[in-house]
Amino acid sequence: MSLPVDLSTTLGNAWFPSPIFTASGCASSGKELAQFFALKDVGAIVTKSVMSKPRHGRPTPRMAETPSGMLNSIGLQGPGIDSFLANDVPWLLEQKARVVVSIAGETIEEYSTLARKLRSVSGISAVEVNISCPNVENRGLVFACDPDASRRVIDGVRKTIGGELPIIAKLSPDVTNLPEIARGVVDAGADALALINTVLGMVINVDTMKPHLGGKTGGLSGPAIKPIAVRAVYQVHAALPEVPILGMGGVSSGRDAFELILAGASAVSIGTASFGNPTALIRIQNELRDILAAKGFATLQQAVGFAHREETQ
Amino acid sequence: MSLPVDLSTTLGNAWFPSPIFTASGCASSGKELAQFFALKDVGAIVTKSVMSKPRHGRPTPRMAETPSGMLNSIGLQGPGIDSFLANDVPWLLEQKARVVVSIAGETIEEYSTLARKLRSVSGISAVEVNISCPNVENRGLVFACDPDASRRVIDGVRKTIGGELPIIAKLSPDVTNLPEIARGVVDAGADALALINTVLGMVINVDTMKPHLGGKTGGLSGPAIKPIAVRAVYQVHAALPEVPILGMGGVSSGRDAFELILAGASAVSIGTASFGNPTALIRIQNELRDILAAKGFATLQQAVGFAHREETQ
Amino acid sequence: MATINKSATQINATILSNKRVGSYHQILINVGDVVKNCRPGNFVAISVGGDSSKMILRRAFAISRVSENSQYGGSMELIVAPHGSGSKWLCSLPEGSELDIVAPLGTAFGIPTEPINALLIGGGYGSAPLFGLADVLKARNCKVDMLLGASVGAKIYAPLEGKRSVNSLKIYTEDGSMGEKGRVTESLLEIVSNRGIDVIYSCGPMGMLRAITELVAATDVIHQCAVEESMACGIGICMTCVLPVENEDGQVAMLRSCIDGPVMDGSKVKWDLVGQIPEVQQ
Amino acid sequence: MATINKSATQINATILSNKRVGSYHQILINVGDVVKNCRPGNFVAISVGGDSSKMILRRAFAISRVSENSQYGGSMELIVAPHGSGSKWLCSLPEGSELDIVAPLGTAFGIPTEPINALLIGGGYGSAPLFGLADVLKARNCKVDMLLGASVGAKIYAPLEGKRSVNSLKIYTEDGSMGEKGRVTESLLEIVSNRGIDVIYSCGPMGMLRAITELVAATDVIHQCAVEESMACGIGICMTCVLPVENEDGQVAMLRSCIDGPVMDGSKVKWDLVGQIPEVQQ
Ligand SMILES: Cc1cc2nc3c(=O)[nH]c(=O)nc-3n(C[C@H](O)[C@H](O)[C@H](O)COP(=O)(O)OP(=O)(O)OC[C@H]3O[C@@H](n4cnc5c(N)ncnc54)[C@H](O)[C@@H]3O)c2cc1C
Ligand SMILES: Cc1cc2nc3c(=O)[nH]c(=O)nc-3n(C[C@H](O)[C@H](O)[C@H](O)COP(=O)(O)OP(=O)(O)OC[C@H]3O[C@@H](n4cnc5c(N)ncnc54)[C@H](O)[C@@H]3O)c2cc1C
Ligand SMILES: Cc1cc2nc3c(=O)[nH]c(=O)nc-3n(C[C@H](O)[C@H](O)[C@H](O)COP(=O)(O)O)c2cc1C
Ligand SMILES: Cc1cc2nc3c(=O)[nH]c(=O)nc-3n(C[C@H](O)[C@H](O)[C@H](O)COP(=O)(O)O)c2cc1C
Ligand code: FES
Ligand code: FES
Repeated sequence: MSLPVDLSTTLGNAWFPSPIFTASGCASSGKELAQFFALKDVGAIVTKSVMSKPRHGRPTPRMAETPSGMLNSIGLQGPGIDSFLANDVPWLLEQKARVVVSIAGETIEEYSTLARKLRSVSGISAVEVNISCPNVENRGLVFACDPDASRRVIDGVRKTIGGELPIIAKLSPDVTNLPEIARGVVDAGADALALINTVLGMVINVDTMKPHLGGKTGGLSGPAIKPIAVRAVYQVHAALPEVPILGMGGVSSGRDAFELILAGASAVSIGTASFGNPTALIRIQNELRDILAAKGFATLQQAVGFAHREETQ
Repeated sequence: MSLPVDLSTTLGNAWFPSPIFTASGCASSGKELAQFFALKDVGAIVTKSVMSKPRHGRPTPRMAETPSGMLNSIGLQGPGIDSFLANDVPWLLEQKARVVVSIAGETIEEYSTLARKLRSVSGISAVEVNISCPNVENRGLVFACDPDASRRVIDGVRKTIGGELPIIAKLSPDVTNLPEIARGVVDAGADALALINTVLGMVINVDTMKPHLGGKTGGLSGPAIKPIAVRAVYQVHAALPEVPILGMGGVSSGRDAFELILAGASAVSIGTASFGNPTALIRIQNELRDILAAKGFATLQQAVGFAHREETQ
Repeated sequence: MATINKSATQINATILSNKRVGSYHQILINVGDVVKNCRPGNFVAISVGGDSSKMILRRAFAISRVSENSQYGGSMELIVAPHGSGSKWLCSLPEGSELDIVAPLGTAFGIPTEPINALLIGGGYGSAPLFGLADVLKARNCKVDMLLGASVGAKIYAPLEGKRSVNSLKIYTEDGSMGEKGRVTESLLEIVSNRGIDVIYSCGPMGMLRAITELVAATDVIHQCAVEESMACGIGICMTCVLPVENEDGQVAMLRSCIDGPVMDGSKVKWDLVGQIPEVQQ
Repeated sequence: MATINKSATQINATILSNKRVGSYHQILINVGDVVKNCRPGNFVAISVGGDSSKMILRRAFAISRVSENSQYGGSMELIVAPHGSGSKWLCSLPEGSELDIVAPLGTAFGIPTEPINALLIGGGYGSAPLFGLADVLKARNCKVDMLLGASVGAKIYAPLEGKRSVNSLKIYTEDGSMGEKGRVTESLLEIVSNRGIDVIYSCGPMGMLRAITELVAATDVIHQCAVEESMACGIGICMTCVLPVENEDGQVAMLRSCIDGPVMDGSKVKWDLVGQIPEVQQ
């Protein structure tokens, strides 16, 4: 009844057969999901943000379920970049998955160090730079909340990594002026933007009468934040129509993914939805294909930013 | 089994028998709810933000339900301050309700004009200054997103209204640094803070493939944003422990209200919950009383900010 | 004390029966004395999805008919189209389930004190409140004709008992699968003049209400229509459900269709401004 | 291909029966061939609240026992305490309801190749997986003693069939309403030495597991415990469920209790560091 839809997409010079990616921190390094679907069948595996050294992360409890959402405070537990590059990346490439490596740092220097190590790794599709981390050199102020620090992180990564590997700068929605931050990191060399990271939130445990999470505050994710994600993608796409966006935030169905694509996303990461449903990516990818076909789109590309059509005509 | 709990609270020099208030824009001017409970039985009626002239508001559709939340874009439809003061306030006072009048403006001057008109009205308990409005004199930038504009609005209102009527400045969570904005308006003369207004969001209608709301973006409210509200109240109470907070955002049970109180709220507004349940305020007030008693609090005041106790001991 | 939402109450109602009828579900609920205050045109607002639902807003449904003397005390009938997740949930509930409802809400159809010739026009599930209305009009010795329309036959709701309370019933479907092929507006003016219609009572999609208003604009016929706007609260506190309506001074006001409606004077609704914002007059 | 979550699948299971037993619900579900891969200690992750639920995360429950030869094909038994909204929803489901489950997940209790003397200790619903374990141990000719504890008698889960598979069963309640007054740790060391216990298998509150570990630390007894940490995903992708555990190099790692547990070597868990963060070693 409907023609096959070309789902392929690009972020900078990286090509992906499908716009449905995992979200950083919501697929670990991929191995855990491989039991549920072939990793090569989705657009890309975005790995958990890795830092230069191994990290234990934050104390437990690390999560709280909230209405249609959850809070997490993992604190970037991970093996460190060396172990990650030695063990996890080769395995992912063996699976023929597209790999987007997410990096995180506590200093501008750390991001550059990470970029230097990535530079020599062949086979990865792109690097996602998670700048929603506290900057230890500036009173723990999150990089992504500071236009200047954001720019400097991306600038450092760009200079270190060279011109080839696409850089996706991942931004936080917890800012007054998201398009301004976006413009800054694009000027500094980001090829694409990832929107949105979690929203800062807190739950108080009514029994202990203290913050529930070991880390006190946590990041809100899941369907609860979807309207914020749609707004962020729409706003940034309106301001920077040429910059590809990896959209995310509460996507749990093909319709949700389609909403973000209409708002301006060229690809969509699925985070929290995988916790509730290990095969979420495959289901969402199939539903998205059906919706695009039903709406008469021959290619995904035609739908990207389609909700803006009034303004641009 | 449990002793009666003293629920009374104060915001600046205004006293309220209960900390449970309506939220501005979620109770119209009170008349509509009077069928469901006696308005004097709750802490206060916070009226819909009124502007100096009558307004039609935004085009429909004005709402979209979202997971555990809703988006609205009403656009401050209302009768204007003169009609409001002539008709609505006297009626509320007749009901023996405590009245908090919410005002909104498009210019700093408009806020002062509104304050001038309020100055001469006796019987109202406080004025809530809704600064989450676009500033027509500054490219429509929302006052509450601009520390300087926020301060100037409150400064203007304080100077006009004199020293008697408590000013509650209502802030938006859509900012990078909420404590900074809070500190600014307190310095400018706010006696209390109302946290939080809705979070900017958007829904795209998958059928029309355009933004669903007539006003394109809308304000996200309801349980979905509760973790953001708890975080905002906690953060601001930590920064300004002496400043009373009227907390709100997704409260729909006594437990939710208690969470905000533990985080630092001296009173709690109920907004969206009244849409789903016209008697929500009464139920929440009763549940809160029971929880306070069960936890051994003799007065509401003892529980305010209790979740911070580690830091301050 | 209250002037708005007068006689509305929030109660728990029990589902007495839930039957599929064509594309709809006919749901009978036990509401006790609430029926005493229900008038044709009023609606009910129902919580959906249960305790742990992500749906936080009530759903509005026209009260199709009420009975004071059912074996359970007062009962109320609803005709529900399974549309999205809330209405589908409602349609899936078994007999005996409890519902949290607020009723009656909104304005009612104006009932003439004299016997008149009435034409009732329903689109889709819009026919639901018209049968209850027909009963009341018949009791006042009115002549009651009815036109029902829908896209397909399965979307025509016209129960046998209901048919008995009207003098004539004409059905239109867009695909011709039931009654005549076409729309209720097809030969409306003809019917109005042939039968000497004094008042049209209508309920259905906004496009239908607008078309009726425009057709009868040049006549003396009064047109009372029950509008359907997206509602967050149903009780007048949220301002989401507004429609541009001309008031006595000839100015356009954005009226709440939940408390100033759903029944409105069709000739006063500014149909061309729906979804827009009129200029502010001062 | 997969090394982690090997043999886990996501399927729709049907509730075959749901009975209240004391404070718990004994829920039997039809899971087909999945039972073939289930081992005592594994758990199942269940979607709760239905399609329009605001609860987005699965709930974890120990697999109490499985049967390959039930009249419906493979079936699995769960013992569910109605705790918060998710487990209460589960307990409220009637026979015939469909559940979306992922199973089997997590590590299993280690089964000795030689006949040993085993002591099984359960706290509250923690006894659930122990009866299935007892069957397996008996089949290997082990001697199986069991201690169960809870705050009150209604929270002791010890079905008749289950009792048959153990050599001895001793019950403790804190209020003395069933069995002896006290805790399972009361005379633990005595029992261990009197009966020549080789391995303790335990499941229950973290405090109980810690207490057992500390009591047997000076003995040669192996302590396999099934831990219970708050889990967002149950499949190793979220890192919320971590516990500080000593690895082979003597260093402390934050292990995921969903894939490196729930069954862990009690002596390796750094109980004093739970809820804290160990120093990073490099
Ligand atoms: C006064 C009034 C009387 C009504 N009478 C009937 C009736 O007798 N029978 C019947 O089947 N339906 C009736 N409706 C429409 C009914 O309210 C919607 O079909 C229902 O709200 C859809 O909810 P949902 O969760 O199934 O759909 P969703 O699309 O998931 O709902 C999402 C949101 O949009 C709102 N919404 C969606 N469609 C409509 C609509 N058509 N009208 C108003 N709000 C909508 C819902 O209330 C909800 O808040 C009436 C509506 C109004 C306002
Ligand atoms: C490996 C494992 C095995 C378990 N086996 C059983 C069993 O056999 N029988 C049984 O009754 N319960 C068992 N539990 C506990 C069960 O998972 C919780 O009681 C349940 O998740 C509570 O959900 P709720 O919605 O009722 O409560 P809520 O308190 O509303 O749940 C809120 C959130 O916290 C989490 N949570 C709350 N309490 C617990 C807890 N004790 N452990 C883990 N997560 C929790 C929930 O998963 C949910 O994400 C087990 C837990 C784990 C981790
Ligand atoms: C448990 C958890 C861990 C996360 N870890 C990371 C991370 O390491 N790096 C990162 O950039 N984002 C991380 N995120 C954010 C997600 O990648 C994503 O931006 C966010 O959760 C919104 O998408 P969702 O609603 O689909 O989950 C994490 C989110 C969750 C829930
Ligand atoms: C329909 C609607 C209208 C609102 N109108 C106003 C308003 O006029 N002035 C204002 O300060 N806040 C307004 N708000 C924001 C609420 O007062 C409140 O800050 C917000 O909704 C969060 O609380 P809640 O989740 O309990 O609704 C409105 C909210 C809604 C949902
Ligand atoms: S639906 Fe809220 S005012 Fe009409
Ligand atoms: S529960 Fe997600 S990693 Fe264990």
